[in-house]
Amino acid sequence: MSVLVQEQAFEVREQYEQVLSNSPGAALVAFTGYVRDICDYGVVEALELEHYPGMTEKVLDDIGMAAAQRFSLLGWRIVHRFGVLQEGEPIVWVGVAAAHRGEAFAGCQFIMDTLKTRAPFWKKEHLKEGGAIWVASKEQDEQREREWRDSTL
Amino acid sequence: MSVLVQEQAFEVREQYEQVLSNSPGAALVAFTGYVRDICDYGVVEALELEHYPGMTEKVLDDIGMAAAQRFSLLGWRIVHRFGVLQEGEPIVWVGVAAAHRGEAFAGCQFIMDTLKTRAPFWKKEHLKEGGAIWVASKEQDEQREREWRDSTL
Amino acid sequence: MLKVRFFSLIREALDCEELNLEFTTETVTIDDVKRRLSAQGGVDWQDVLMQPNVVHALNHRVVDSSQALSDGDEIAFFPPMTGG
Amino acid sequence: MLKVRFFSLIREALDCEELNLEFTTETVTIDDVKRRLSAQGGVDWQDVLMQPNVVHALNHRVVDSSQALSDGDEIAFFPPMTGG
Repeated sequence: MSVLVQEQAFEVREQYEQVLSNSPGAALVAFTGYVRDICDYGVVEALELEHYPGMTEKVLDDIGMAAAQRFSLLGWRIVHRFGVLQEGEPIVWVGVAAAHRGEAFAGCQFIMDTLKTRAPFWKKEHLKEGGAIWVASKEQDEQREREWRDSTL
Repeated sequence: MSVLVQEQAFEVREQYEQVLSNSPGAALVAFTGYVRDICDYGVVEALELEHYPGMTEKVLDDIGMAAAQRFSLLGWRIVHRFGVLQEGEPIVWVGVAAAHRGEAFAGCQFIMDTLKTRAPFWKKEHLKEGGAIWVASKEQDEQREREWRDSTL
Repeated sequence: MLKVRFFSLIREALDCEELNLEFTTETVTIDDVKRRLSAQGGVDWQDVLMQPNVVHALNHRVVDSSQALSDGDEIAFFPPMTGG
Repeated sequence: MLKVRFFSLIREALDCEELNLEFTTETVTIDDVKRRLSAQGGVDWQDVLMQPNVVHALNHRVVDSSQALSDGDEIAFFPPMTGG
């Protein structure tokens, strides 16, 4: 039931404990996203993440609460970093707990799909060859978010 | 690309490192299953897990390799405990890494659904009120495994 | 007074992070704000702000550009999000 | 020789973890093994082994009960799995 937006790295065991802190739950699904090593324009050296302080926390909290209600989650936590991250570093961690695994998988996927298009983060890829480019939003991500809106699940 | 079957508890951070050890991957999905506190017959004090040493490792390895091929996984790890576990303790941890989150979610779910009906583990619930009962297999689990077999994904 | 903030590509293109705009009867909606900023910033600002995929937020919520404003509001303009 | 193992509910019902059975021309399939064990163990063993949901493994793989056997094989009988 909590959001953490920070520049520093995070300890994965602590995040599991946070998700389970209120209610045990029998199933926990956790997604971690890492800085890719390759992008459409070359080899990635670092990823710069800009965000909108104040709005970010509010949107992530809305998304987590919507997921909790829709999938009967017993616990959830969204961790998202900003600033400059090196290749291979974790960017985002989303963990959800539920009584059954189906709800846990769906709840975690819903949060990720919604966060991608709704949380105010913007990625800029710094290339090994020099130069940097803002990542364009993906039509596939928009499509996934629309599917959740249209679905009755 | 590895299976761990043991009685002792496991450290979650080490499991993440194992999944990522061969290839970084940009998306990691991890499922953890815990001992429930309530079952159909009352309050659970402990769960006893019997398994078939030798066959267990082979089946889990087959499932992991099938998932890796079907969902283009870059890494996977299946950890399953046996013996007597207390309420709230982790039983199983399945982590998979892929280039994209869709494959990672599907790969992890496939492993869990297949493991439930194909890996030779049997659960016996010890009740707080006294007595113990073998857990019956669920038609829903069989159904889920059949759906993967019928699906072309 | 309205607080106007810019992020990512839009912040870079305008070379501006934030500005204040007087709240008047001519800045009743987000569309009005865009028109006023385009008029005072010139053709460069107009090109950036009038792009069809610009996202608008009012007090930390994404809204339609026809959204009505109140004195003291915080508005933000940014490209589609790419987090996660 | 065939090694025969029992797990979970079946192990408890038969009060037997493991036994060895001579490999003969009458134990060519897993069905043959079930018949022989039922004959020598009596009606209790027959009730347990002939249940329709009994799972059969041959050398650590689940197989059909009509599966042909070789000398030295390990066979196992157990209820549907409930791991995870």
